[in-house]
Amino acid sequence: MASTVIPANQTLAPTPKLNYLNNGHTLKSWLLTTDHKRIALLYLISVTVFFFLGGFFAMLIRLELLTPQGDLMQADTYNKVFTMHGMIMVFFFLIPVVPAVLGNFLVPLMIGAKDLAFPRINLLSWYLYITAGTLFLHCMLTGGVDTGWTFYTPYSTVGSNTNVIEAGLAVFIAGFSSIFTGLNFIVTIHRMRAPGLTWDRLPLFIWANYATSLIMILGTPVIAITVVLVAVERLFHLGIFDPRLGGDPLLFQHLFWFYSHPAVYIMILPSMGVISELIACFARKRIFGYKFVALSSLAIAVFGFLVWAHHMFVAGISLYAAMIFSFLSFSVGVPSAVKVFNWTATLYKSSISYATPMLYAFGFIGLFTIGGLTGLMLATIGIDVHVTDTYFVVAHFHYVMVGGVLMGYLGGLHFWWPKISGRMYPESWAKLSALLVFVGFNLTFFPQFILGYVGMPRRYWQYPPEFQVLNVLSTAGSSVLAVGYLLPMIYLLWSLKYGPIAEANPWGAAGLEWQTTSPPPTFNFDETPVVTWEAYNYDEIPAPKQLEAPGAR
Amino acid sequence: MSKFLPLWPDQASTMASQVDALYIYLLLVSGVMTALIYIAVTVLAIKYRRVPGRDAQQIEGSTLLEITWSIVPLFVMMTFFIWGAVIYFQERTPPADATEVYVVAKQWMWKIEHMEGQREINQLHVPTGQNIKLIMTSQDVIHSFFVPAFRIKQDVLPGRYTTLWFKATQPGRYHLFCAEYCGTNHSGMGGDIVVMEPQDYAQWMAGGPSAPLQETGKQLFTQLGCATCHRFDVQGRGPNLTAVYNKPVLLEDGRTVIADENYVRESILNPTAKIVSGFKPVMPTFQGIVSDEQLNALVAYVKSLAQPPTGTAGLQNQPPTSPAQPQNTQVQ
Amino acid sequence: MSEHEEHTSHSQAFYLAIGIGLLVLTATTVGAAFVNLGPFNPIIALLIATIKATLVVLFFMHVKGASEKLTGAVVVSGFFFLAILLSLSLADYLTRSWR
Amino acid sequence: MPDSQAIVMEHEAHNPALLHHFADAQQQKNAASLGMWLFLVTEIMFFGGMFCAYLVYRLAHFNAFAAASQQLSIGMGAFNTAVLIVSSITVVLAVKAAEAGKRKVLVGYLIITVLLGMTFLVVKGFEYREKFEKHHVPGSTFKFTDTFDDNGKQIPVNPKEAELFFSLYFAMTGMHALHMIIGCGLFGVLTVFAWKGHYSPGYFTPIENAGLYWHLVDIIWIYLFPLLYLISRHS
Ligand code: HEA
Ligand code: HEA
Ligand code: HEC
Ligand code: CUA
Ligand SMILES: [Cu+2]
Repeated sequence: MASTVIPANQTLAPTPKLNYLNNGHTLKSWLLTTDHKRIALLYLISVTVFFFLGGFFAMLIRLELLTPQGDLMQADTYNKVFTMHGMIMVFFFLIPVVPAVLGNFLVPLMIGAKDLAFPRINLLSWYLYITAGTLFLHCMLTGGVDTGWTFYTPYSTVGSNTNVIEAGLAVFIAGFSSIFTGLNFIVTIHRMRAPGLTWDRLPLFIWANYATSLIMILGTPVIAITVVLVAVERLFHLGIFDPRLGGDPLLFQHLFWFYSHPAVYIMILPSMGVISELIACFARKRIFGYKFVALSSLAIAVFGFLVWAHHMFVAGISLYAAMIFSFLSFSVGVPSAVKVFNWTATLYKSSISYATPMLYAFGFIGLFTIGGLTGLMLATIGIDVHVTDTYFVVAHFHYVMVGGVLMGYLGGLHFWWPKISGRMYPESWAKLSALLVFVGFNLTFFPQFILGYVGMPRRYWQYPPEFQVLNVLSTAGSSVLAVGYLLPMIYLLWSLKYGPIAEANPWGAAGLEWQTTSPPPTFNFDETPVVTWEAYNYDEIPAPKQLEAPGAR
Repeated sequence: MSKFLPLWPDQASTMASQVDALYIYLLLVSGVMTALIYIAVTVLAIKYRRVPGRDAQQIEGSTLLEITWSIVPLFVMMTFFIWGAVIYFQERTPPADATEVYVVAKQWMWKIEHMEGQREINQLHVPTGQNIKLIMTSQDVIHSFFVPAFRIKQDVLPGRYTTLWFKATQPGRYHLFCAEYCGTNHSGMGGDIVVMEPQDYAQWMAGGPSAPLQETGKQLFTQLGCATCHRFDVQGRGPNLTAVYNKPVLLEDGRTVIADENYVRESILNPTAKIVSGFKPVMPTFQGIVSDEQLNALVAYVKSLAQPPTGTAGLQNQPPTSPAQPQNTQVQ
Repeated sequence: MSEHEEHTSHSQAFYLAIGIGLLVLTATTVGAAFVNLGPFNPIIALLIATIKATLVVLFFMHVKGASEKLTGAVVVSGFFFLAILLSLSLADYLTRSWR
Repeated sequence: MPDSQAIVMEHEAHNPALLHHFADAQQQKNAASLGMWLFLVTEIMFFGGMFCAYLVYRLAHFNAFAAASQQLSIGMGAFNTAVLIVSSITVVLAVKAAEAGKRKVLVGYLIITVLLGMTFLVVKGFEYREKFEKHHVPGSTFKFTDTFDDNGKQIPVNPKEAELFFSLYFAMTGMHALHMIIGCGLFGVLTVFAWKGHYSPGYFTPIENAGLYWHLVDIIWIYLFPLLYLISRHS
């Protein structure tokens, strides 16, 4: 750190330089911290490690699929690779990424609180996450799992001879980490808001995290018990899903998707919250239809629980159930559409700067729209019968998860980087990487839509030769994508030491988090703020002098 | 279809063109929506880029607009839903006159048995212009029968039958894939669907030696001792099985079920699950005694009892007089 | 932040009365199980269980009267989403044959 | 955390439990209580998954479930239900005692609660032993020949489906018993703390919240009992 080192015994001295980063330098002061901001950083580091690990597996997948024959690795290895890729990306990266990193850092700051309601539980959730992650790594190194991230029975209970129990346990523990985060957020948002910060003045990021937390609390326990039942079935032969006992393998799928469909909204909602903040700031406007955007988050969270069996249209559920679930699936589309339209409308008569976070926001809108609309195609049963379990689905969910969630996360990370680190990142490198990600992404995943419709099934280690050209395109795109992801990793680290010092509010943004210093002090605010204004009062805040961030080069 | 860079799958069944039509509609609507949003964002982003001296204008929102852009997409989506549901309903409702083929999936192969007794592995020969109904089950984990050129797919589950039907239109050789992940050789669990002109098909069929499936079933029926209880002359200990298939059966506990394939299968494997009214639960279970193939033969035999014997060498089943039943048994 | 309720608790006699009520209901449900009521047997059993659970939630867990509305909302939403899980799963199982 | 400790001390010296990031004790109490209720919701959903499985299979395999259910000991089940209800009464009285600041009464009720909880577990243990003896534990040793109901009428049963019932029985009661064990441990610790005088009429949130947990575990049993033990006892 560039700031002067302050001895630990003087930490209460009210020097303006004192912030959460230099308040204690020992390893212990990090590993036993209850400061939500430090915990957010612990998450940031661990989640990034898992992202690159998951990305590494993605590259292995893409390399294997470069040729139609399975020549790079064995079939069993490939099966493990995509399973690891899916599980890591979903359970250890995408579900925690925005809530546990940005949410953890920002929720108390944005509502003017000193910390989350239960700081020790917050630390506990990180330890649970790390325990789960370590367990998963151990499982990976001692043979791995090959069930696909969906753990479908009876393959997971009787078919697979890999380490399913350990992977299930890891998911179980990671689930509790997620439950505790959600619980903490809900209580914090209910109980710890600064005076004057009424519900209709809350930043949309808070609304989004609130809705997310509801899903975490209501959905996660169901998958927890489900993986326990799978483990118990493998271990003690309690046959809950065993068809030989008259058990129904589809029951597993019902229970699994009861969580895992809402879980996709655990991923996307916080990212949508980020996008609302970014657009408001870089268009210097209150979000068009604030109330509708806020409530649509809740609507998505609730409707999200009604649609799970759209993953099971050809699984053997009843004809009528399939129709009901198809119908209900469209209900989620409406609040999602409301968000997209309101973001677009916010741009009208605004004053837009093309700073990196805003580029990511544009990217998000574009890619999420495609991902969402293809989601509607999948919800249309007549189409889903043909494209389910093909690369069409793979393309759909990468568009929403990578094109949507990851774009939102990267945008948010850049936006709040000055607040988190106290430094500015190099703007032109950031723009370059945003561009690379966008181009690489489309090149990787757009061909997969075509591939899916012409019939290439997913989870295939070898494929008929006529699919090769499209696969080659996809692999080529993924290497561009990899560069796009490696760049931020490098320049953000670089900026920690060499980046220009950030002001308290480099973007001229609204929101309580910008009213404290960058980086904030341990208890966030020297005085508890009293809020007398509406959210996004950009008319009252002067725009920054430069069009882009200071120190941009 | 270009073999180098296929952009569209072959259309080889009656369903294919229907699904494609819906798909094109969805592509159009989505394309228009995407274009609208992209153009709006681009135009606004350029028009309202930040220039010194021009500030953003604060606009609160508009309830009217919000309602419009909730309702309009909802209506559009409902067209997706209805069209999709109509197609799906057809896909899941096999026509009554369909020729039946039994499919048993196991890691990692497809075993196929025609009614005429022909057996194939990883290949299915079918004639054009004929409705084919597949009655499928799995010996181990879940698999999925997927023929892209026909736009059909159905998971194949252990412990029960699922069905699938199609009517091929174009002679040719098409991919058969297993689309549900099922372990090591999932991606190798495929084969070919060979669609032939009816006359070629008849020739192919004639080349096979085996006895018709229901004949095998009939033999099993005596071998396994079914015939001791299920008699056709006098009332035995079990119900007379003539004309059971596809008819409602009154159960001991007051429910009525339609005796479809799954019911017959269950009656053999798990006789106590549904007791026919007026009978004692004395039938032993045949679980573990009959293989999936034998089971299929027995089911085919019981079904054949409900239909008058047909003349055309068993190539087609006569359409039963009752209207087509939806594939699922209805528990009233 | 909500007003706090100073008198969360009721009298000892009240709690005992509720407790005895619960025990009586338990006896009733066991008794009812031995009477043939046809399809009403499970309904009665679940009804009694629900009454018992409601008594516990309202009086032992102090949701009635003393607490703020939010607590009630949390409880209701818990059961609401459970109901979604059960009912939509049954939407599948009740409309298909069992094997 | 030297800093946080210091602030805690300075803020409200007489209530050591008040954490620095709360404005006052009331806010802290409200937060803790809301947190507990949310946790209870997760418990409902956790057991909900198994209730869903139970519901589906009971509809599908009614006869087997009825026959298997009749092998459970209704006496032990009912006794345990009563034990849990009495323990819920002692819990609520313990909370009342804590609110009134009666330390000894509080400790007394807590001890009775733990004892009742252990009684429940011991009875459960006997039930499990009986299952082992009768080969009603799912797995390779499972046998089910008891197809006659209490009145000697034969219920036709596929033993496999009875095995499914017992799988659910063990999963559900086992998970419930695990919660009871945790509850007993929790109340044991609280007893020690209460004895040491940690709680006052101004601060007894842990007692209150542990009480909520105990009641919820009780409610789950209130449903498990009729669902598992009381199927088709008549006829
Ligand atoms: C972040 C994650 C995320 C998100 C947000 C979504 C969003 C949606 N998903 Fe997706 N989905 C996944 C992740 C996600 N999904 C994953 C991981 C899988 C595969 C799992 C596996 O099998 O491994 C999957 C699979 C999947 C399937 C099953 C496919 C199959 O296996 O057969 C279906 C089917 O209905 C579906 C539907 C939808 C729908 C309707 C939405 C909706 O929420 C989308 C709503 C958004 C919009 C609709 C766009 C914006 C709206 C407009 C621009 C308005 C204009 C519209 C009109 C006028 C019509 N998804
Ligand atoms: C958050 C979720 C997420 C993310 C970010 C990604 C990211 C990517 N995914 Fe993944 N994917 C899933 C979630 C995700 N995926 C899921 C849930 C499945 C289903 C699994 C299943 O079927 O069970 C899946 C399946 C899946 C498949 C289908 C496999 C199959 O069905 O056979 C493919 C194929 O192309 C793929 C590709 C990619 C690519 C190219 C990326 C790229 O975006 C990744 C880019 C990132 C990098 C490339 C990292 C950069 C760094 C390096 C390259 C350096 C390496 C470093 C070290 C070793 C230290 N994914
Ligand atoms: C010990 C006597 C016995 C034997 C052997 C027996 N069954 Fe049965 N079967 C019965 C009885 C009794 C019923 C009616 C009660 C019931 O549903 O279980 C029945 C019912 C059936 C039904 C349902 C009939 C309906 O009207 O719904 C079918 C199908 C059937 N059996 C097929 C078979 C086949 C195939 C075999 C041989 C593999 C067989 N049974 C062997 C006694 C027998
Ligand atoms: Cu069989 Cu995949
Ligand atoms: Cu979904």
